[in-house]
Amino acid sequence: MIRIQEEDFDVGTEIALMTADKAMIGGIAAFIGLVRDMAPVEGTDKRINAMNLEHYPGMTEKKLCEIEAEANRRWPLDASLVIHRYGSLKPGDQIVLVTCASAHRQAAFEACQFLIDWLKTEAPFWKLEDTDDGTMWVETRDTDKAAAARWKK
Amino acid sequence: MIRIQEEDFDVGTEIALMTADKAMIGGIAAFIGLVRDMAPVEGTDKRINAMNLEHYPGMTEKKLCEIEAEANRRWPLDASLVIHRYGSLKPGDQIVLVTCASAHRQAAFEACQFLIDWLKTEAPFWKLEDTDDGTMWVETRDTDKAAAARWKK
Amino acid sequence: MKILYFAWIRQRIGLAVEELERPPDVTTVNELINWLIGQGEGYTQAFEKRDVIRVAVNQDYVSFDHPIADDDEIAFFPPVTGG
Amino acid sequence: MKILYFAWIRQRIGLAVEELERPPDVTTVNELINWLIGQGEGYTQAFEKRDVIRVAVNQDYVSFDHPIADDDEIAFFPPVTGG
Repeated sequence: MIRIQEEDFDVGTEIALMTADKAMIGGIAAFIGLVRDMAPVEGTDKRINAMNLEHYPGMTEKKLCEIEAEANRRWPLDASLVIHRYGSLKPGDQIVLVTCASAHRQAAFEACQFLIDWLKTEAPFWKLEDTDDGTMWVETRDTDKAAAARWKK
Repeated sequence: MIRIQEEDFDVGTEIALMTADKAMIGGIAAFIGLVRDMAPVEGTDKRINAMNLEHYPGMTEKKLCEIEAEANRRWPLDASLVIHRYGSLKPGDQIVLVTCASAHRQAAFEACQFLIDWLKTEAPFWKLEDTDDGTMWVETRDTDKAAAARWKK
Repeated sequence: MKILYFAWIRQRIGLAVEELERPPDVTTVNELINWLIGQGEGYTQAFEKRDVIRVAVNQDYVSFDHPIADDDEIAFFPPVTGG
Repeated sequence: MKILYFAWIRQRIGLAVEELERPPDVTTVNELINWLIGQGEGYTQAFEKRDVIRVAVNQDYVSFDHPIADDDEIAFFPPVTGG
């Protein structure tokens, strides 16, 4: 399942809902992304006061559904869930939850990493950070591109 | 931090507590293990009605502290937490939570996998399953040994 | 055709979305960009570094030589930074 | 010395913990097992498949040739299955 929403989410509640009545599940891997209070550019110490997350309604849902289906084709998952927020966020706020459940621990971890790596490079979201130096659009990181390239078939 | 306890835990609360006031955290990887209602032995369909988790008080804490310290030596973690339950559990119950936070997503995932792989093969816990065929001690799985061997230095 | 702009492309053009009639000789994404650049300073600035821009036609990523049709939804945006 | 048994080893011996005085010639884990086997049927059954058993001295994993001392805490248990 995928959800794009402005509201915060509770990780425990979401995972419990995802696994309810699915008794074969042995393990759940999860990733939670937070707003950092430091600019991600190495060597700077610009503080982030707030952030606005813009997205492309329609395409976001379409691409996330496609990639979730791909994860389910590649790994034997019993359940998967991606929640991504948009709108105004503060340092420390939750941005994204990716979680995958499987009878096989390794499959759950790999699918979870696949989804977050993909999401970072392909899901149409853009972060506008409000820093001590004014607003600036976050730039793509090469490490994210490299992480996503691992999963190319 | 490590905790060995009989009570259940709430994943959202634990993760929020772990990351509170640590603003550099960018990503949190987590693994949650549940009691399955099928015996893990391939090809059988024995249902598990209940499970008792026995452990070695003292050694459990000692070994978990050591391995958590090792994870923090190997990866740049901002926080880590392992909660493992003991006592009487039912199918679907949470057994274990392993979670690692880091500015680097890959580090968080790797440390989390390292900890759960290690825990499965070295932490002194034993599962006694109450199945339709009577009680039986769970046997170690070769896949768990192979997973742990990846991290040998 | 419906054209959408996101992030700093939207800011430079000053529009999030517009409906445009394409001239008959504008048949690919590349030709559309060339034509848009002639529509004003904002467009020129937005498409200045064409190689960093990503384009989606009907909500799928495409390359710049992708054909376009009158009822397409075309979106221009910088590299994504979600997650 | 204090000896602890867990899981099916505990069940076969019928004890979770016991305090024992080792004979002077029992100086390693292996010698301790050989001596325990002579203490009764439960011990014999518990240590039947010695190669699958794990041993900890003072809460650290050790091999069967590890030396033992009078004030050691020695634990015998099957392969672990937590997580």
